[in-house]
Amino acid sequence: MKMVIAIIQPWRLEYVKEALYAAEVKLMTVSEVLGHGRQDGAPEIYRGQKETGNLLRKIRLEIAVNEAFVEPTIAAIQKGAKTGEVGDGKIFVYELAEVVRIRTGERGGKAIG
Amino acid sequence: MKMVIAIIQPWRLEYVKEALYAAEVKLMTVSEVLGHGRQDGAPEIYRGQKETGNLLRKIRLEIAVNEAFVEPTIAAIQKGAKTGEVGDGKIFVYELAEVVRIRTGERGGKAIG
Amino acid sequence: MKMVIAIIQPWRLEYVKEALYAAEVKLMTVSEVLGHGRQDGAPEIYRGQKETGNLLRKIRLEIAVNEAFVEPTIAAIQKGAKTGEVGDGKIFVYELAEVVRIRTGERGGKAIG
Amino acid sequence: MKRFSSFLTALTLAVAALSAQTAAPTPVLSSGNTAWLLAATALVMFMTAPALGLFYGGLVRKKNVLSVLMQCFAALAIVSVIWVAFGYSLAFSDTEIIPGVLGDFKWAFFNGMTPEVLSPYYISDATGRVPHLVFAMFQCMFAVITPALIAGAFAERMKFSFFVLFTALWEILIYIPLAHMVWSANGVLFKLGVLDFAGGTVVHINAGFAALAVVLLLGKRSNHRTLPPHNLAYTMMGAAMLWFGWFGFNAGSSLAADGIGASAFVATNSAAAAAGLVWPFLDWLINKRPTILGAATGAVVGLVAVTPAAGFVNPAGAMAIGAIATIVCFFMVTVVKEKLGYDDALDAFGCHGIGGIVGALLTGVFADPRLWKAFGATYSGALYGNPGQLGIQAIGVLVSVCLAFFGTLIIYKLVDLVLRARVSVHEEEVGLDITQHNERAYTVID
Amino acid sequence: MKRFSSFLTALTLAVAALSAQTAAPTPVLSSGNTAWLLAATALVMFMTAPALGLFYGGLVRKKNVLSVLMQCFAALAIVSVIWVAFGYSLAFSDTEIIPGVLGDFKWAFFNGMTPEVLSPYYISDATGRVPHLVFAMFQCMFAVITPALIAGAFAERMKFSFFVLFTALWEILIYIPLAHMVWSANGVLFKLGVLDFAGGTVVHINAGFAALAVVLLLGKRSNHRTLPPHNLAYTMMGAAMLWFGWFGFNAGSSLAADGIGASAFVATNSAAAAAGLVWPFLDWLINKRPTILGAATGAVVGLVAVTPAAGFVNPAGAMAIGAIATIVCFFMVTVVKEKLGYDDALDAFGCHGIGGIVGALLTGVFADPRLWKAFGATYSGALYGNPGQLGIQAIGVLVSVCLAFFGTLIIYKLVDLVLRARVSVHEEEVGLDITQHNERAYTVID
Amino acid sequence: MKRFSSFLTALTLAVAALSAQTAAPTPVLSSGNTAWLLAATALVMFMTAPALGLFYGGLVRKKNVLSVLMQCFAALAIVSVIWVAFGYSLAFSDTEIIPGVLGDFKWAFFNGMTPEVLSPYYISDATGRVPHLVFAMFQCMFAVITPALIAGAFAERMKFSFFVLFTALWEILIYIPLAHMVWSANGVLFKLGVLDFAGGTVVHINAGFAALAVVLLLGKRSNHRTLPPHNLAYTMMGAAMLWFGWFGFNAGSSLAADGIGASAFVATNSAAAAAGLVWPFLDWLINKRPTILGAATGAVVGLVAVTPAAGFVNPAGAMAIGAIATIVCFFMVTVVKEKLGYDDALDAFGCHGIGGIVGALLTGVFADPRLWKAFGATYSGALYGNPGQLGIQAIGVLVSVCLAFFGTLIIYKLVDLVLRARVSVHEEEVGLDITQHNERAYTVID
Ligand SMILES: Nc1ncnc2c1ncn2[C@@H]1O[C@H](COP(=O)(O)OP(=O)(O)O)[C@@H](O)[C@H]1O
Ligand SMILES: Nc1ncnc2c1ncn2[C@@H]1O[C@H](COP(=O)(O)OP(=O)(O)O)[C@@H](O)[C@H]1O
Ligand SMILES: Nc1ncnc2c1ncn2[C@@H]1O[C@H](COP(=O)(O)OP(=O)(O)O)[C@@H](O)[C@H]1O
Repeated sequence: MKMVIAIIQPWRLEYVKEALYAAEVKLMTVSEVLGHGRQDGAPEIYRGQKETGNLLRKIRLEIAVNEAFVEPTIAAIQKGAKTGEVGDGKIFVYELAEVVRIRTGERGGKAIG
Repeated sequence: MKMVIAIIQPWRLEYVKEALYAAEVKLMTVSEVLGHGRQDGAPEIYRGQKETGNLLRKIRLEIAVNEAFVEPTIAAIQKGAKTGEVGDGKIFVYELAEVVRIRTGERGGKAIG
Repeated sequence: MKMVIAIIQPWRLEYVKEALYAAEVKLMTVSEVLGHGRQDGAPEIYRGQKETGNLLRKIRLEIAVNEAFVEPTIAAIQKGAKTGEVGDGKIFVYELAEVVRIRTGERGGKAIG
Repeated sequence: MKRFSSFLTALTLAVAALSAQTAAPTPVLSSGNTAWLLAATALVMFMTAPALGLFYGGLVRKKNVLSVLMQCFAALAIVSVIWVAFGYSLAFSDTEIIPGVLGDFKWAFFNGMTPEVLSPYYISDATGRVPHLVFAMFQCMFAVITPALIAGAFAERMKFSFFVLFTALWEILIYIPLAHMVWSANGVLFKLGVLDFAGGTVVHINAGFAALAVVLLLGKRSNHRTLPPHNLAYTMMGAAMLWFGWFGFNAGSSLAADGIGASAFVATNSAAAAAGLVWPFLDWLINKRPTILGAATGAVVGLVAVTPAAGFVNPAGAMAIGAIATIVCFFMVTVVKEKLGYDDALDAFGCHGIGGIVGALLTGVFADPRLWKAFGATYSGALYGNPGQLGIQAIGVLVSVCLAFFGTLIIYKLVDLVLRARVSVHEEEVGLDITQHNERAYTVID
Repeated sequence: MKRFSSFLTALTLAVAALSAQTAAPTPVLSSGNTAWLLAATALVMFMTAPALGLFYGGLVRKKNVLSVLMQCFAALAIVSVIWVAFGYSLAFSDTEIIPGVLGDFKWAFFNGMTPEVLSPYYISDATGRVPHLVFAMFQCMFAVITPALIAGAFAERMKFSFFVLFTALWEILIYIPLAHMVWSANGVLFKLGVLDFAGGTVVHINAGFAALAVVLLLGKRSNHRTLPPHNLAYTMMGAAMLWFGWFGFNAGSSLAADGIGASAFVATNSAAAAAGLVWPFLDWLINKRPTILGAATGAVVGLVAVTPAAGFVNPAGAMAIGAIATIVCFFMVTVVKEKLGYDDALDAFGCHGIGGIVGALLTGVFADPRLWKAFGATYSGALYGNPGQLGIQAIGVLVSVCLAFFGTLIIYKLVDLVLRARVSVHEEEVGLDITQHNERAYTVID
Repeated sequence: MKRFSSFLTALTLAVAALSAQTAAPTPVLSSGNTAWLLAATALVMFMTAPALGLFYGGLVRKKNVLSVLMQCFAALAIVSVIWVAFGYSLAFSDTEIIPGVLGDFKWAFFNGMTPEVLSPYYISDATGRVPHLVFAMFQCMFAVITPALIAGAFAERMKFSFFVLFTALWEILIYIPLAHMVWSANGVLFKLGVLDFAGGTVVHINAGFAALAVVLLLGKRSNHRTLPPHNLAYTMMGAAMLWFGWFGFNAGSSLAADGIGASAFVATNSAAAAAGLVWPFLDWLINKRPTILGAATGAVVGLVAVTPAAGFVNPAGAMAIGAIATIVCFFMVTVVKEKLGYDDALDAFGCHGIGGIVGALLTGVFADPRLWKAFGATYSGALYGNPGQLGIQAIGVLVSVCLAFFGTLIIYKLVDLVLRARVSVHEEEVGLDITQHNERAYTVID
């Protein structure tokens, strides 16, 4: 079992969700984060002063999947999130030791979906 | 050392915290996330139109524990979060390679608590 | 490849960012979390009643790095975040199985930076 | 048409003289008085929504903020309809169904109150009148805010359907009779001689003790512990807007743009200012930090306490009333409430009930006879050689406390026969916004 | 100076009599009327910003809230400048460039309108006048809010540069001529005898159908699905503030602090209250929960619908108008809009266009002749034996619908020659706040 | 009682004629003027809280928003108490402790100012007076907002205890004497003949240069870099509310609901509108995007600049003043401030100090003699053949700049002997809300 974490542009979320649904990946956890990457982004200007913070708004997706779904999930995220511009984001994957469905107590691969 | 991540219903947080304290697990990091799971949830209706977003509010817990505490932690979360309804949430566990307490520089199992 | 997660005091973020830049670690993802640790924190008082929630505001950093950068990253975070007071926070490190740069499709160590 | 002397309870005796004196000139429309009362009516409307909504809404948890805003808004809508339909007539008609207690339907749907008809009621200006319609609308906004104030006590746990039915019935069975008793020329309490310039009894004591009655029956919130307000900026905004609107409430209660209105304006501001300093000062002494919530709460307590006194006290008296009421309420809210353990969520009882009593009693102490001298009347408190007034004030307080408290117990039980008052524990946990209205106040991402 | 009889379309015939009657006394400054109209002008200003800004701003997504607030604020600034420079003169001058359709530049920059000059316009009080400057400013705020109302329809997708140019041209080419036709003594519509107390045609029908024209040309938002409002507390605040400001809008339209103003005040509050109850009640029936957004929307619809009727109907009539308009608008917004598929983002057409029509027609039904009797005029609706009025109202509606709709189509196309109206899909996705203004409303952490 | 001619500095000479002319009719209460001034007083109160609080509060970081709101609210409470106790008397009494500089305690606690006593002060209407109490309260709200304006400069780093003591002392030692010198009939600056309709010197220049003095002594915020405002919707709301309240500030300053008040109302709106367009236009030119913060800032600068001019300039003049002041302030805030490196956090100096100076000087250019002609007085600026006025205005500016700047330096140093002004770096990092008040504005989850 793997956990796939993706950091994407906020406005690509709809596209990514669509692509994931198409790949039969339907469960996910989403949050709002700030990212510092290679993307510069025109600084906002307040009363003529350039804002010097350099954290851009991003969306973070957390998707737990069984092995067979790892590559389709990555592919779907890429499909939905890619625009070719700097700032498109990254995908991080790590090994999950255990998954538990709270409602039933099921564990492992069965609990993931 | 393991990291236990739990996604739970927001209003179960108090119960989960209580159960964790009872299990002597007292350190945790909490955040607000949106989840798309099996739970459908009645859509909200604004000016007669059904809202079509399908992300529900959830709480995400992040708890680092030593091996011996993994199962008690899972059990405590289950105890606090379980209502038997769809949407109760999931627990994800993964291996931690290292833990550092910033204040003291301690590492590993000693740093976790 | 490793993922370094740090929970720090909100007002140390600027210092940590500076220290990370100095260590040539420039990419990161940041979010606001609530933490329950050893730190007690004077409870807030509303209309004379002590607030009984015990979750303190923290900042969570997520930094993916190649092996060679793990210790410099930890050191930089410690440098920026440490005040010696309880509540300084923790660093958690775990193994990354894969990293993908969405824009280019690059994978692994090349995708991380 | 029978000429009313004045609607102020306080004016019972004095008014005889006043009417005699001013009997000669025929009342005419005063565009100046009307201009002020139109503005004042808008200001009092502003107090219920958005002001009170924000003040209360900021104090609850995110998941309940809309339910609180909705209660304020719904009170405005429901009571406005009742008031126009028959409420005003029952409360202020000079012909009565129950003598001294309840008017009749003569002015139902403002029947006969065509635009040119002048208000039979006046306070300080017998000659320069406002249209009857304006007086009726000004009173409407008082009738509106009273049940909205109660909502602070039972926040975060009442079913909306119960709220609607309760509010309508409470308005008809408690507010309207009390208003008639206190403000109508035939009212039983009117004849007592209680001084109440702008509604300390009918609005604040009434709402405060109704609040207490409701929470005693309704019980605590299921997870009753101190939670931080979800948006203190709203609360601060709301408090400032209440202060702003209160100028209409108190200074409008002279029904004239004259010196008495001005004096009530000064008293209002002075009491609010003094009280807004005292509460954070007590915070500072006792809890080490002067709080913003304390400043906002103090200001509101000061405004409550000065309401019955506004047109009768000098600025120093007003400050004293604000300061003393704040000390008492601080003690009630921070010590007594915890001891007794009732869950007055946003301190509707602690601020309006207690603040209202302190203000009503102290009006009997600080009423300064010099204020009305040029207007041909005398209102003196204990400090100016008329200790008897304090006794009269105490009777007024007692009667309204009893009416409000026991009356509300009965109404609650009545509505309870039809509808369950409380949401389920699960609904409470999920929050009233979703469970009662299927809406959320804020998005997380969008 | 030529004496105007009155600016109300409704007064065409009646006014002859009225003027005759009141010809004798020389008009003098009434400080009371002036006091109320100054306050009312401030109240109407308050409606555009912050009230409308908050009402609309709360309904859009976080990334677009500033663009909406900016549109309201910019409308206030742009129209104020145009109005003073030449707008007022073109709209209200009694000498004309195009007879019956457009005034001239005689009062450009308020030329000749020194402080002591009295308003040539009056409604219910012929003798007690306000300064001409006050009348001009009161009208300014009506001219300001109208284009701001339209902005609700095209929210979340229009370029700011287009908005600026469009608003300026629309104001000059649509609003000003319509105002002249309807409100000036020589206006072609003025002579029809349409009853419109406070601007149902010029403001609401006009804005509503302009909104429809714009969205038909502009197209839907690229991701057109129902999204939750980002902050319903703002929307609620905004609705309450609109209600508050509307007292100035409607009760100020008598241009006097008198019984007619008072009557308009009562009608305004009654309609808003009834409508604010009906919409959530329909929600309850149809969607199982009474919503806060429904209460806020209903109240606004009630206020829109009562605008033309305010000074002509009794409280029961006002409630009926509010309730009926709400039922119609509820149906438009929840059923028809979806069926037809136009993207009226915040229901500017559904609430103002449709609500305005219902109100205008019902004014012809509920106008109660007893109201103006003492003021020497008679305005009767079908219910009071004058069915013809309904026909006149229908003509008024038709003319203003056509003018607004087709005129706006032309203006849009005109501006479209110079500037693209829509932001790109990418800009829409990123949000207008960043792409149009390079600012964000809220920080995430700071 | 000695009859005052008028409190306006501007009226020194003209007023002799005016008083003579109007000596005959006995002053009487004007309910119309009183109605407007009561409303105007409420409006000016509204400017400090919630308006200024929101305007400023939105601009700071989340962790400091309450501290800013608290400073506005505390200024309201503290100054109100001081004003009633002795401030009004020291500022406006006609008998003096220091001739030409400071009144005495004759009106302490509004002694002798019973409700029927008329205001000895008037501007454009000598006969129709308001109660003395109303005049005193109207002035109170000016005294309240001035120290609150300063708070914008030292936001995010001052200890609350220092703020309290500083505000009280500054009010007594700077504001009150300056008000006496400028507004009292015996005041030394009054006799200079400086034109200042509504408080350009006493309020805005005064607050602006006090702000500069404080930040020079206090130093920069420890992490002094440009941070995004935490809630621009609040700032926009606040700006709109300030605009709304400013109608009371400026149009109320005629102390009458008449043409002069109306003219000030028009000028106020015109200047704000022009300025609210110019700033975002400069943004557009220089930084590629018209900003909302620019529109809000511009509007406020326009309102500041027109304050001294409001009753003296025609609408075109008002627009010119608004536009010119905005260009100057834009340059100060975006270029000069950065160059010089002082940390005027929310631009209290840049907007109020500089905008106030530009407005004061331009009043000497654009004052239009036609405005007061019918009122028996003449106020002409350079544009109307009276270049000398510009010189007089410059002297007025210089004197108030020096008084404010050096006086504030001294007060600051004085308070600094007792209390440290700055919070520690750690407290600044954690935020003032928690460290000064032990509260947070917003919850994260609840
Ligand atoms: N090494 C990393 N560790 C943590 N987060 C990262 C890392 N690299 C990128 N991110 C996240 O991904 C986002 C997009 O990265 P960016 O470098 O801007 O895009 P691109 O990969 O297209 O160059 C960043 O804003 C940041 O949130
Ligand atoms: N595979 C997954 N990956 C990431 N998050 C998940 C996954 N499955 C569930 N979640 C999270 O857990 C929440 C609850 O899951 P849900 O399926 O509704 O409950 P249940 O497990 O009771 O059927 C979801 O809203 C989502 O946030
Ligand atoms: N075992 C843990 N699991 C998850 N989060 C933790 C854990 N320990 C600490 N944290 C996070 O780190 C923050 C700081 O920890 P705390 O114990 O207060 O500091 P210190 O390590 O200096 O004693 C906590 O508020 C919490 O968010």
